Amino acid sequence: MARKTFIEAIREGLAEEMRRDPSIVVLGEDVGVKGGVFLATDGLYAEFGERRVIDTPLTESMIIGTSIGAAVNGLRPVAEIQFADFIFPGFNQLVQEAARIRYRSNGAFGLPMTIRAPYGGGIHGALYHSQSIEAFFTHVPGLKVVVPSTPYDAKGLLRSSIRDDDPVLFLEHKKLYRSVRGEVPDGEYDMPLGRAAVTRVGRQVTVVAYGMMAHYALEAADRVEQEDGISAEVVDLRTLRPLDRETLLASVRKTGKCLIVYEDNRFGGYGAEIAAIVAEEAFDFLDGPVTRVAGPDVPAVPYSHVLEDWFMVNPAKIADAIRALAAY
Amino acid sequence: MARKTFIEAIREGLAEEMRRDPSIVVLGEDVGVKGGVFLATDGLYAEFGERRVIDTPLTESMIIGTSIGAAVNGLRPVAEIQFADFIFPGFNQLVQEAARIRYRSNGAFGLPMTIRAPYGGGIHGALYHSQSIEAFFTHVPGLKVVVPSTPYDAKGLLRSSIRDDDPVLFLEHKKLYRSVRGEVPDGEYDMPLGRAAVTRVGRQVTVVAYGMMAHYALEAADRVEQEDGISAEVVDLRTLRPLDRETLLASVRKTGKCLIVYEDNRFGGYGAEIAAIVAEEAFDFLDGPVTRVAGPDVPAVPYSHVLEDWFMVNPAKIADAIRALAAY
Amino acid sequence: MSDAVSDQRQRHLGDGVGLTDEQLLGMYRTIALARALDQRMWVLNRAGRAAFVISGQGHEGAQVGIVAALRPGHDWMVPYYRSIAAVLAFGMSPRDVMLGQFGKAADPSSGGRQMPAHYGHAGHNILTSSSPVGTQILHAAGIALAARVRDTDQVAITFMGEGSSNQGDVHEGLNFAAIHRLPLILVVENNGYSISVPAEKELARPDVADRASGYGIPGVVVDGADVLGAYAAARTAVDRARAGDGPTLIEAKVTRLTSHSSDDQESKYRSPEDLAAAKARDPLPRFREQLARAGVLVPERERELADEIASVVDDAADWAEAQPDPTPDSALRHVFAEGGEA
Amino acid sequence: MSDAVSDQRQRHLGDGVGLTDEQLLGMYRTIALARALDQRMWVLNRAGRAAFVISGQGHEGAQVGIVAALRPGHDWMVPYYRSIAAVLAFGMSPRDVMLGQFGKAADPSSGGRQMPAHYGHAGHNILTSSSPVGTQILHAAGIALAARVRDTDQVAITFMGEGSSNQGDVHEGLNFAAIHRLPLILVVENNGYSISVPAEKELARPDVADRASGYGIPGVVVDGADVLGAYAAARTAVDRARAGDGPTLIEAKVTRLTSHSSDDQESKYRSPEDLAAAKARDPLPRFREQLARAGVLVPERERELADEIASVVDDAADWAEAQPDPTPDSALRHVFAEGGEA
Ligand SMILES: Cc1ncc(C[n+]2csc(CCOP(=O)(O)OP(=O)(O)O)c2C)c(N)n1
Ligand SMILES: Cc1ncc(C[n+]2csc(CCOP(=O)(O)OP(=O)(O)O)c2C)c(N)n1
Ligand SMILES: [Mg+2]
Ligand SMILES: [Mg+2]
Repeated sequence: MARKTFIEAIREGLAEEMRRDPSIVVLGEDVGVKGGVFLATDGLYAEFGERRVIDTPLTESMIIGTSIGAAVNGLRPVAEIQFADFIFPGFNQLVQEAARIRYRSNGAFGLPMTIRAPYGGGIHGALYHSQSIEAFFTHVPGLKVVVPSTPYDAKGLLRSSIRDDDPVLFLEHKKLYRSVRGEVPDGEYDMPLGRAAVTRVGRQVTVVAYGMMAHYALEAADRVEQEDGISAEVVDLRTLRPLDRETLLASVRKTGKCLIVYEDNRFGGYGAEIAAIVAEEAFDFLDGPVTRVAGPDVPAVPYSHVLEDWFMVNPAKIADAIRALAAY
Repeated sequence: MARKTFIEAIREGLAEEMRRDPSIVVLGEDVGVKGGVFLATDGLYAEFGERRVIDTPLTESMIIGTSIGAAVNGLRPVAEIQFADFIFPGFNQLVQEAARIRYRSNGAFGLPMTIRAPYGGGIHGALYHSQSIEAFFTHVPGLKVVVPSTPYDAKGLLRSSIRDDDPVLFLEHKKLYRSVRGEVPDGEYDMPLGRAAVTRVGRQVTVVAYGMMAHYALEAADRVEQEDGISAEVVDLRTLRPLDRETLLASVRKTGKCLIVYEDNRFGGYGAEIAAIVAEEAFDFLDGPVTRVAGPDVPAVPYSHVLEDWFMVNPAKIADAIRALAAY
Repeated sequence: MSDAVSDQRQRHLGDGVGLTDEQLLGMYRTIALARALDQRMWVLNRAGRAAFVISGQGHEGAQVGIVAALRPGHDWMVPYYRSIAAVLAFGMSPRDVMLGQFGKAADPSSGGRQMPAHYGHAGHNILTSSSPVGTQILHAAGIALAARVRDTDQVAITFMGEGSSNQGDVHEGLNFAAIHRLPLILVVENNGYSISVPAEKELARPDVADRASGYGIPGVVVDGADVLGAYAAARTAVDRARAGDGPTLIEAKVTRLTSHSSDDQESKYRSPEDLAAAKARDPLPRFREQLARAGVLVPERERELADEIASVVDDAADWAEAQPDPTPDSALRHVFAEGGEA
Repeated sequence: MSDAVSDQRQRHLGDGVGLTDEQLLGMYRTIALARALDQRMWVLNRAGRAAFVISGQGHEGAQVGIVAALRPGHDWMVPYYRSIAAVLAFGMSPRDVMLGQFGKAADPSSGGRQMPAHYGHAGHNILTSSSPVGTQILHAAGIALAARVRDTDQVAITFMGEGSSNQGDVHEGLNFAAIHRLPLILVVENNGYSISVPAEKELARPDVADRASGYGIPGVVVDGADVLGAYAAARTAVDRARAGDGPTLIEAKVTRLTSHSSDDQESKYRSPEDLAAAKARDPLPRFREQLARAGVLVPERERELADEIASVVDDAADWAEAQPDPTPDSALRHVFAEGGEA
């Protein structure tokens, strides 16, 4: 089993699925000859040609809207939104159309389509190349939202997303693309959507995270173990919707304390729903308040390093929150 | 002081502000001669003419985007989105542009603009004329979101929204337009944004609601008082962002129990943030789980009466939840 | 008139566009049927038995003329809320339409989940349509893209009003389809109003079709009351599409014979003269006279058709109204593929 | 050459478009200054002192020619990330530009909050620009609407690339501005690429300007290397706008002399021939020779300007780099109006 980077795992997953299933097409801005601005589709144009790897005009609503039509007529589109921040011109197509077509047609039509979007900050991308967009879409019934944190999960969950018969928003943290390496089997392995993973076993505090934050949570957990002897458990949600309530609640019921970590703005972020579920369904087990570490409530990540560092959640901020909760 | 319907209060508030401030313009679909599909702008075209009451093309992104430009160059636009469900083609303009212009320009530019949008179900409008959209926008720093429940609040808060120097999304529940009457003073009265109201004083359970649900919450509270002798307090948030944390938390700390009611889909709805705040900041005062009554997690309100009734939150569902929480 | 004479007249009329008399009569029947069904909806609405009506009245001639150039069951249609005649011509039945009007469980468009006139039918390649206007052009462009990639020789046609044609999606869709010369036809049914907003406040030019040249595609204006003219324009567009020559924008100048919907009062914004002029552009009597003059529609046949349509409408309305409503427990279904995780 | 002779030549060149020699020289200076500043950014980037660069190189001639027709301090500009020459011509200083390049606290565009080249300056009526492309046309249309409602006689001009012109907002903005004949000018700087995607995959026609007729407005194509041609087109557009005759779409055929940005490697998708052809369309040497031939730019003056620009660039870069970064405590400011509730 070879060690690969996150982006290599994505690229390999795409290529293997396209070889297996001729109905899969890739479309998006610069996904062809250039291979995408992050090279996620590098080599696909050469291997599969311009009929299956389509450089679209600079129009996100069109990318999502035509993916809907293509999915209805026998294709399995995998669209790339160049940066998650640029999905919003296509918001109406994704939320009002893609998410609702199966329901509004009473099951007559379904959409096997996947939308990949690089998200997240800490890469000096400023307000419009750093956003976390999951909260807007995890609120929408009819969409599935996946956020892998390791190369192994990325390849496995991308395959499951592509094979899924409903629209899946697949979010890839830009900072993980080249900074993280891990074991990735060649070929297929089973990794269903909707399963969280306990990536670190602990007794005192449950730390819930996903994406880049799943790594920072582990770092923070190690730090508080070494420095303070605090035993923290880490749950990597991996799929935000459908949510794996069982794994989440089992961990919190065990530790009695829950810290939720997300990079997005705090108010109304995805972690709010996790907090609400835990507060309602694990109430009798809680020995401390459900707490959150999240991005501040300013519009988005600023460019200046000084301001970006101020904005970003990091292992130190998480460790402090674990300590505070453990001491509660 | 005359008794007026909700829609009369809106119309009166608009007209009075336009008379006072010539920089206010109204724009939207059918807002001119027709006076809007709900007649919120009826009479304004006749009084203020086509320069200040603008029938736009059927293009929401344009309505919001040009409001941004108009606000930058000396006007105070009040845009109408015909149904809240149709705001999504303008999502990018509202969230990426309007909400971020002050921050990204480091305060150099600001946007005194208001967007009015009729929202909510129970009026047989089906998937696309029944939506509650607040969760998408209360998550966005840089936007203010207001949801009045009475004619008095509607006129007062609309005036404050129009006079506010930042973008305000003003949501009006369609079912309130003609079903609710109340005292509305002629002329001005003070009603700042960001203040919740305790609309019913109680001891055992705090019920948090807004818009149409603020009425249903009161109905349910009366019912459980009469039928079960349960004393419920009702907090009408009125402004969802900025949130009046003090009033919210003071009530929950007093009653020790919190039920949050919203009409939107449950998962990731606005009430999740309220639950998260209460679970974290009132933990030591809670005698029961923070619970929610909300819309089911299907894409949107179906058309058939049978299905619509199944979907909608109503006083009976709220009363049952109050009983369950009171008995906890 | 003698059969010999009428035969000549028939050949005369049909030959111009390559349609047989039976085809012409079939088109007339669909137009008249759509009109009668639509009028019944208003009757039901006034009687308090149908909560909401939105009409195709005045648009039927263009719709039926255009759809006659397509291959039902093979090609794809993405309709809009005035497409009653188009979907009937493409395979939906009057009962199907009335099931949607009453929001019944068996409604093939949505099982009673969507408002009336939100047509869709998987069995007839009619894609489910939503309320937000303009979005459908991208769905049709995507269907056309799949037809190209999969070499299915299918054409995708979609319909919308002129007000909706101003939505950004229409620009993005025409540009993409034109770049790839996709088999797409956009029909803009221009009735001069976007609810209450007159054309001059929706559009900077009288003809939406003028926008086509910016994408290097044909933009054709047809008189929506000229059924055969609409057919001829569509015939050319379909041939171009199948030949790989790309999309066509067909603008049909139609007339809206009703208020925007049962919730609208058009007298508030339309003058009596304007309303009278609208009535004068009704495609139904015009096509009837055209066929009669050509001897294709002889009086007996016209009476037979009228009787048949009346009973079909009675049957559709009465039968559909008697069908069961959806059950509450069905409301949770079809959020995701059955068996798929929710 | 004698002053008398050169005087004639000057009148000769200037008269055609109504610009004085000093104006012509000022335009040349702005183009050369923008180029020198831009090149310095790349030097700083390679030296690891500037994280990100996105260029106006190749676009400067069209920008300066067009902006010369406007009234700085009165009219409004909504720029894009290649507008370095346009914003300099409209009043921003080299120090302003470099403050943004380094993301410093005093950056007038954003106080170091946005990426470099996201220009804006309230003092010069340059509206803050974002990254999502195409949105700015609606802001410019709204500014033009306010100018109309308030009778300010202002013109709003906005700039974008040809790839961005495919966004739905552009359709909606042109339609609205055309209906109301607003004083709006849309400049499309067509450099043939949307990052790596060549024009033929972005557009169905060679000229974006072809879309103008669909809105009933003029669509003018100018050679972006012909500074005076660009000026003349803008002059006409500005006069139309002030006269209440409505918007104009000006398409400038420009050349992109750098990779899309410092994160891009254009050699992966552009052939050596293509890159050589691009170089040959550089507006700077062309304008220099044009002015020299006309005797407007005499050798001494050219040397003086070169020296002055070099020192201005040194000053801007060195001074800006030495300015303080924003402080963390400033990050919470300006979410809402100060004093406004947050
Ligand atoms: C995005 C969106 N905005 C607003 C509406 C409300 N609405 C429904 S139909 C309509 C007018 C449509 O006019 P037009 O496109 O000309 O079609 P017509 O009804 O005249 O056939 C409007 C504004 C909508 N359905 N979708
Ligand atoms: C809505 C949106 N989608 C994608 C991007 C990423 N992006 C930035 S510039 C660019 C290409 C723009 O090409 P063009 O409009 O031709 O302008 P040019 O850079 O060639 O001057 C893209 C795709 C973006 N900024 N905004
Ligand atoms: Mg119309
Ligand atoms: Mg370009």
